[in-house]
Amino acid sequence: MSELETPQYGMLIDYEYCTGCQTCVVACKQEHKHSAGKLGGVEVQELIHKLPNGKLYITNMPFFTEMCVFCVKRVKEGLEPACVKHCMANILTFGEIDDLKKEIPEKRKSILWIKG
Amino acid sequence: MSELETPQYGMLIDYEYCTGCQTCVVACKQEHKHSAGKLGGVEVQELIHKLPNGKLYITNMPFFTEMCVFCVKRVKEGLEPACVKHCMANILTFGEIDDLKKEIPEKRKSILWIKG
Amino acid sequence: MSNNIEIVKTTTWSAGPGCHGGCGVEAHIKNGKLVKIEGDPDHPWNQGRLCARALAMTQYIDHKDRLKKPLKRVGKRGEDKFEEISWDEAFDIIEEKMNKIREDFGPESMIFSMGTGRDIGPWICMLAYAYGSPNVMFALSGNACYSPRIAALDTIQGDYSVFDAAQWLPGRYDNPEYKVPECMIIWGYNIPATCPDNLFGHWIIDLMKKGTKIICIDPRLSWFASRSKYWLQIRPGTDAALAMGFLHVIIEEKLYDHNFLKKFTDGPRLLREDNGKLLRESHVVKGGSVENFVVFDKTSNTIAIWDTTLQEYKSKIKSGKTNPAFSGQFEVDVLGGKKVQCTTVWDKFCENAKQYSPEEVEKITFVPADNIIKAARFYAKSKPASIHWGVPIDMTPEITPLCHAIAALWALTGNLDVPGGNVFTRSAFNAVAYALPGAEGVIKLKDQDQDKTRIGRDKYGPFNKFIWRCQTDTVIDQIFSGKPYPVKGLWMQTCNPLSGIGLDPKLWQKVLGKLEFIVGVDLFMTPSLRYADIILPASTFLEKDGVRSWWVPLQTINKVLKVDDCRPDAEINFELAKRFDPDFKWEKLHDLFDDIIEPSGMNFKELQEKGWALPPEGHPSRPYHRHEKGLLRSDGKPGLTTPTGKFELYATLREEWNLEPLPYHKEPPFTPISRPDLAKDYPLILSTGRRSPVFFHTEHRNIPWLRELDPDPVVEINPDTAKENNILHGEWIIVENWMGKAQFKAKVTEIVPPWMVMAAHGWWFPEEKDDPLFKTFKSNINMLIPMNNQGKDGLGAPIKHLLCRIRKPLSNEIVHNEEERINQCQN
Amino acid sequence: MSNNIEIVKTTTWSAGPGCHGGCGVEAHIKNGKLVKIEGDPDHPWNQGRLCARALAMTQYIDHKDRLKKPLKRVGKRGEDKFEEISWDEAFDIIEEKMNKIREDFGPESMIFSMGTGRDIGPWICMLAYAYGSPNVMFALSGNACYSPRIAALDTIQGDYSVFDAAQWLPGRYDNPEYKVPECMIIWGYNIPATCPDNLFGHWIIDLMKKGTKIICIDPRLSWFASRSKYWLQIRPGTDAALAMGFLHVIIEEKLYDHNFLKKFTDGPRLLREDNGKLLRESHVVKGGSVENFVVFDKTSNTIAIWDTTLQEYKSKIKSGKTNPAFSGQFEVDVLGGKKVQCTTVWDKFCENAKQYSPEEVEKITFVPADNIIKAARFYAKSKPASIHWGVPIDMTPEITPLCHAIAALWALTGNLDVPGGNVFTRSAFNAVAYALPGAEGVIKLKDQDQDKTRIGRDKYGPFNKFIWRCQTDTVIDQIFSGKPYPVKGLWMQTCNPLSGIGLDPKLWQKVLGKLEFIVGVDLFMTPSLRYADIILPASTFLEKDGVRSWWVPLQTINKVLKVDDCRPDAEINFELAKRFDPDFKWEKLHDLFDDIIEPSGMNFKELQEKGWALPPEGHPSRPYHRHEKGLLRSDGKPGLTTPTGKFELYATLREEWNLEPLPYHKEPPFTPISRPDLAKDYPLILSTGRRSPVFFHTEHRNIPWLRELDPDPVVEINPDTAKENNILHGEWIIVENWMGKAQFKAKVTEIVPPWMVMAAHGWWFPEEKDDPLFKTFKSNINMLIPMNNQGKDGLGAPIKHLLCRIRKPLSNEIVHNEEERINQCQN
Repeated sequence: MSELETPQYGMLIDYEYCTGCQTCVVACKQEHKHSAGKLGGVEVQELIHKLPNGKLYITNMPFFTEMCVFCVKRVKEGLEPACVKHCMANILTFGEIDDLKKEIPEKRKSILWIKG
Repeated sequence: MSELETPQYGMLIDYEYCTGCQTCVVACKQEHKHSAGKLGGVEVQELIHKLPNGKLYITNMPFFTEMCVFCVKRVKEGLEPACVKHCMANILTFGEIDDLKKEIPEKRKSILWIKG
Repeated sequence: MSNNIEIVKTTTWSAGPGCHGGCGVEAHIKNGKLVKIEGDPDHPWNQGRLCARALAMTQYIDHKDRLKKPLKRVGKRGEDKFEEISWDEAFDIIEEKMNKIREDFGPESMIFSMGTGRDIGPWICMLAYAYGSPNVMFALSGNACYSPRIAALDTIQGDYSVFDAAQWLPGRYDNPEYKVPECMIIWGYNIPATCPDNLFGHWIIDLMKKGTKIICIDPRLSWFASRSKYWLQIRPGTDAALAMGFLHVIIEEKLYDHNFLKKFTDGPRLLREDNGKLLRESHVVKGGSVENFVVFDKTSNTIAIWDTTLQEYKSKIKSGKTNPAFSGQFEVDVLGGKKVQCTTVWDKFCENAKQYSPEEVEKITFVPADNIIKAARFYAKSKPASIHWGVPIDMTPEITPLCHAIAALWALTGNLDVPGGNVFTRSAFNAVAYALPGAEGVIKLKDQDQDKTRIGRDKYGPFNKFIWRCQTDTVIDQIFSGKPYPVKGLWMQTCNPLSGIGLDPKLWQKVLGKLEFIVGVDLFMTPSLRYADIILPASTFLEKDGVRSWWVPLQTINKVLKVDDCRPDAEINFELAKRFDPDFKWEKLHDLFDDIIEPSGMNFKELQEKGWALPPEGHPSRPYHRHEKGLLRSDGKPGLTTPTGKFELYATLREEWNLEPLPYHKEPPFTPISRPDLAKDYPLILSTGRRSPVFFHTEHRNIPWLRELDPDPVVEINPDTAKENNILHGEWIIVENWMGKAQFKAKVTEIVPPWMVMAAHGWWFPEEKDDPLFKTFKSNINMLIPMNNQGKDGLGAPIKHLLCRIRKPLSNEIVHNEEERINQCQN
Repeated sequence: MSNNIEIVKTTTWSAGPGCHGGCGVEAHIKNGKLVKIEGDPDHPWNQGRLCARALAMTQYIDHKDRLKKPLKRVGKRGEDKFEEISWDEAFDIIEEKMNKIREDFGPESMIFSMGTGRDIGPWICMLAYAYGSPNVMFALSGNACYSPRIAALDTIQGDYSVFDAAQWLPGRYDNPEYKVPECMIIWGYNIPATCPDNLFGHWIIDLMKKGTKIICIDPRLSWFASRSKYWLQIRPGTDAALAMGFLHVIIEEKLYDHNFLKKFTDGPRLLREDNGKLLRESHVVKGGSVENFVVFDKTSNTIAIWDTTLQEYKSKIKSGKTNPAFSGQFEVDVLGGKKVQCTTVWDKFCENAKQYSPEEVEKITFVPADNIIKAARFYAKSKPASIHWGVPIDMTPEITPLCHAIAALWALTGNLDVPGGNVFTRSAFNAVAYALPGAEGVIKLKDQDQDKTRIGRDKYGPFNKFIWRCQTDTVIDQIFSGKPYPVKGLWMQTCNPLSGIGLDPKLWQKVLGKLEFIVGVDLFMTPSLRYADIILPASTFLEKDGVRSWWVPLQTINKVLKVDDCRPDAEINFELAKRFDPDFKWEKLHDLFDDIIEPSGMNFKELQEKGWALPPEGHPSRPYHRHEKGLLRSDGKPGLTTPTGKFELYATLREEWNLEPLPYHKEPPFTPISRPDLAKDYPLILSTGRRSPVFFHTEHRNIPWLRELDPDPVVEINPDTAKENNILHGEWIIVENWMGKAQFKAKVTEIVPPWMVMAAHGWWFPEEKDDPLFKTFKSNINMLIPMNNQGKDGLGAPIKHLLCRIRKPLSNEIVHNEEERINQCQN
């Protein structure tokens, strides 16, 4: 825990709208040439919950694994990480935490994955 | 997406150290009197990944469901959310995003769950 | 660019992602090889996004199993014995064999078959027509994908329509002309499978983020369903009843748009009670036109004639405007001195809807009446509101009445061609690259007489009016009967009936065994190709030029690389077309492209430089309010392009075809209601074809990044049902009925109701290289679905609502080669 | 407080969370009811945290199934026929029946049995001793939980030691005296199960966050294993070989602490080569003491005598300091004129270690030699480093040699009683609430002669020296043999041998059927209680006062509420103790508490006001470096509290007991190596007792919030093994061997190796109320584990390394009542 001198990067995930389309998964595999059958930088979890009103609720959640390097090479070139660029539902935003704060969706939970 | 006037609350999760002890789950059920068999505010996902070095890697991840209200009543009374207070591994920190930024762990990914 | 990487922009369309295309992409090329593909951020369609299938292109392009040389069969049909030949030799053999068939039996004895349309449509038509055969076949029973919906809307409203996500407008959602719908009904469609009928699936997510609330109609809890304001968990095959229930509520509560009803529908037309048909001018006026209709004019208190040609009333009274009655009982004098009792179309329509009370509809559909009422009100009161329907709409025999009922919903609520509603859609600039039902492009039979032999054309009305294909079930019958003429050859291009598009695949196996000459064109060896005499290796979208005008925008596909000896479908077919037709119109393929896009005022080169183009304001291929502005009809009059110029609550063409002209629900052929006898042994509703985001029908099982995400054929089973049948999650089980059986991996999940199972489709096992048919019958759910259950208009098939049972396998009944699959998945 | 809620602080200890306690809690009480429980933020132990089991207390306290009245059996043993009686009647019956046994057979004919110790230990001893019986029994075969480790360390190093997480220091980790270990070996312990032997499990997480790197020794991929620098995936039962392998590396590479070796070990003592035993002063000097030992003094070049009483050398040469040789061959004249060849303990120790080369150890343990070397180096070079071991260490017959080898690791690397190392641990202030092996508290047999009848005492050395319990397997034998005296009655307090602590539970069923009088004391009806004659309802920790001094701190447990007629164990036993012993020392329970904590200088009331207390600096019950400072021994001399004052690489007590005095590995009794004959039919290693964070042994299956998190008895199976046995994830299967079988739900997971399965323990089904034994034999893994495989010192049992096979069940072999379970889980 320290005040970092470098900017604090994060990935804001508006997971409420994650449809589970798996684009991020393959975008990452392509970008980093991860083989199939091997762990890539992101995978999508599907959670099914029963809400108190009896409705089933599906939540898809991109999970950034140990392999995720936040596409450091792309970011250095001024590009977005591959998953962010291609996310079909546009739920991923990469950037510095201070900038991302402004993008936090109202009235629903979201996740800021932090690079640390 | 808007500039909120109220503070932006979040839950910083240093999930690298989540042991899967289920304390948060039961703490939440007790606090909110959620019945067993019904969705509570948090559950712990266990993910097992194979890293490139062949090692299996277990990640436990508290997931805050639609039922989580960030213990609004406790927070109003100046208390921490029940899960934060009881987390055996002390991986949860609740607060305003600006404050939490200072607590971001170095050199490992963490999650900021944002109330929105 | 850095590292000598060249970035080339193009547009996806088919082989590769496999889909209906439209996404702008940037191909990263190094030394002529694709090293990466990304979404084109400037492209208005996908705005930089790209799906898993497109992103896996590097694994597709250079896949070790791609067909790279023409092959000639040297073994038996269905055996894996082929030898490589040159393109010249392949073309020579094809020319010789097909010329022989043409000489001996006529060109119509050769069928030109495709899988789902995509970019193959124009080129297969081009070849068939150059050869002289009208028999272009979409190989699915009842042609039950997309064409039926288009034909139905052509019948009822003249033009097709789709939900509006501002895809016609520069700046998309930010364009001030646009309105975000308050409500959208998602009718049988699951977004993670990405893109429906030439629309970008995630546009709906864009809209949800902007506030659109969803009503989801689906028997299965899709992600959409769980995010919807109302999820109507419908029993498969009862959609028409639900739509009628919606109409019931909307009519009862007078939630319809009176203005649209009055100005643009056939509501006031008189219907004869003696025969249930429309009263026509010819019935009441000697020499009157059969195409003109009769209303009761409240101003003159007598009948008035709707002049279809002039698109106005011929009032008997000169003074005063015709004010047709929408409701009432009228006695009209008809020729021959008879009086007939008449009512209005609107009264009849309402009377029919009245039978579908929410309570009645609940009994039929399993959807709680209360939810029907709430959802119908919410849809009707939202302005604008739109409906998006998926392929389950086509996949029922009574598809046209169903479309009719749904179309009446958007029409009567005033959501037709309004911003954010369901808008009429045409090929951009009316440049028809692919002649969908109702459309006409530059690729035509030279002589319309040749069309007379088209199989099914005379049997089924829509096939004579809109649909330029043969009726598939009828073709199969004719192959066996030889009546009225023999079928001898099959051109089978990107089409794999044994694994996906063919219902009752064992029947298809017989078909492929029976034909005398089969040419297969594809990118990988498939089970069906093993029956071909000649196999030609085709190209992905990155290896070819093309044009796409499926709705908007008008786009070029640009060749960015070449792979071995593979050739684009269009080039293959162009080459052969020239051989078969000495008068073939075009010299070079690009000349044809120029012709296709000529209505845009650009040639191929110009368009290619722009990349894409949207039709300008005021163009008939751009919304909105075109029926009010007179932009739809060739005569420039306000109104629609139906035969009578109105939205037809009573379909005149259906009357002509001796089919029910008003919408209704009819129980499909194989449900627990229609066949309680079968339901005794097969108590579960079998729904098929849940889409996977990583597969397009039978494709991509051999692409490692994709296969690993959805490795096995899955049947979804409710936990209660699984328990009752002693079936565990993850277990290989048997799904079977009177037609046959197939093996699936059980996915036990609450997302399906206890009374239904949902089976994946399109499965074969490219990794099973030792089996000539790649074990394609093992997990092929079509083994349980019969052909020949198309509706009365030749359309639709019961693909989403059969009957089955599930059970644990007997010992040794299950065959599964997991090692091969794992090898397949890895790279 | 708001809402009339009173917050009362207390300490967890047993019933409720069920564990070994120590957490400070705040009970929220409203109208005498518990409405919430939270961790006490001020408490140094848990620092506000609290585990799932403690947090579920509101569901425990007022559980509808709690025993609330004394019960008297009115049916047959094992039947569910009881009637409520008053406490007075219950006590009267017990008094009468137990007095009769005492009169007829002697007090030793009554066994006083507990489950795992916890807070029940002192009170059950109090009652047994007041009654006059020495036979207090911990009901696990080989007493294989904790006591063996303590007895082993008592043997080798005099005091027990644990890893240091600054638990003795005010301010904990921030205290400047403390050092965070660089390395910690976690030897057979899984943290999510929360708290090991009177330590708070998540302290290790605190340390990891502060930089401690982990070496994890576990056959199963625990979360720890996946976070460790080195994970040594050991074959169960070969831990001693691995420890010897570590010693091998450390000795070969001279990574040991020369100073500790020299000053505090018995390394230079001479060993006779003729009989392998220590050379004693009595061997070389007429009238010499058998308790003094001989070294070779390099200064005088002759032998010197270690005077155990004085803790110094008696040198023959006055001038010069004794400089004992640690290595060499020496010929020594012994009495009787004989010469014997001698070597040093250190040479012998090294020679033994030499046999355990990493390559040899790899063969035995399956741990790659390279990893053994790297891990050993890392441990040895880290300063400080500590080791935490779990109960698997006890659960093998050759437990003492194993502990010996591990203890040698921390000793030889200089990590004993240093900050952040393994520190000697004693009851805080030496106030002994619970007499663990080696300790002596205020609760004693009045007459030590009474101890002579303690079962197993004369058979097994440690039971005569440190362990004040009977040897469990021997008790069971005696119950059937009646030799040397009959066993007639059983006091069974919070002990459920049919479901958890009893190996071979069908044998235990016979035991319970055979005894003449059984009293059961518990909180819920259990399968074992169904055999009791009288059942007494006990209390949770919230319903009682108590004191806890298990290591640090010294704490009180404070009564915060009362539930019906339930009474605290201590009160029940106190009441009866007074009835059985007319001279019972204490009037009120609080007088006893005062006596217990008297060494702290406080009485109960004073301590209760403080809440907890840590021993001050310089107190013998507080680290560090006490062996250097002379704080351990009663004589105030530097050194340890072993019989000889040294860390004994060669255990003198083991020599006395005719057991191997040096550490070694011996293959356990039922492994593929020791029993290839059995392994033919039962090829898998069966390891049992994976901990669940939501259960404590057999407890909590009836607490809805907890049961829902771990609903079924689970056996973990590697995917390859599952496939080989045609077993699916989630399937109910049979685990069986020559002893019996049990049914488990298969959890197919890579976290276990293919050659081992891991089965949960402690399962019974409180929801199966129709079965008098709550289906306790159905999924009880102990059905597969025999009794009577304790080690040569009476300790240890093969609980972690048996043999089994797994298979799909026959039809109807599986019984599972999911509905009842679901009801149980819900509330």
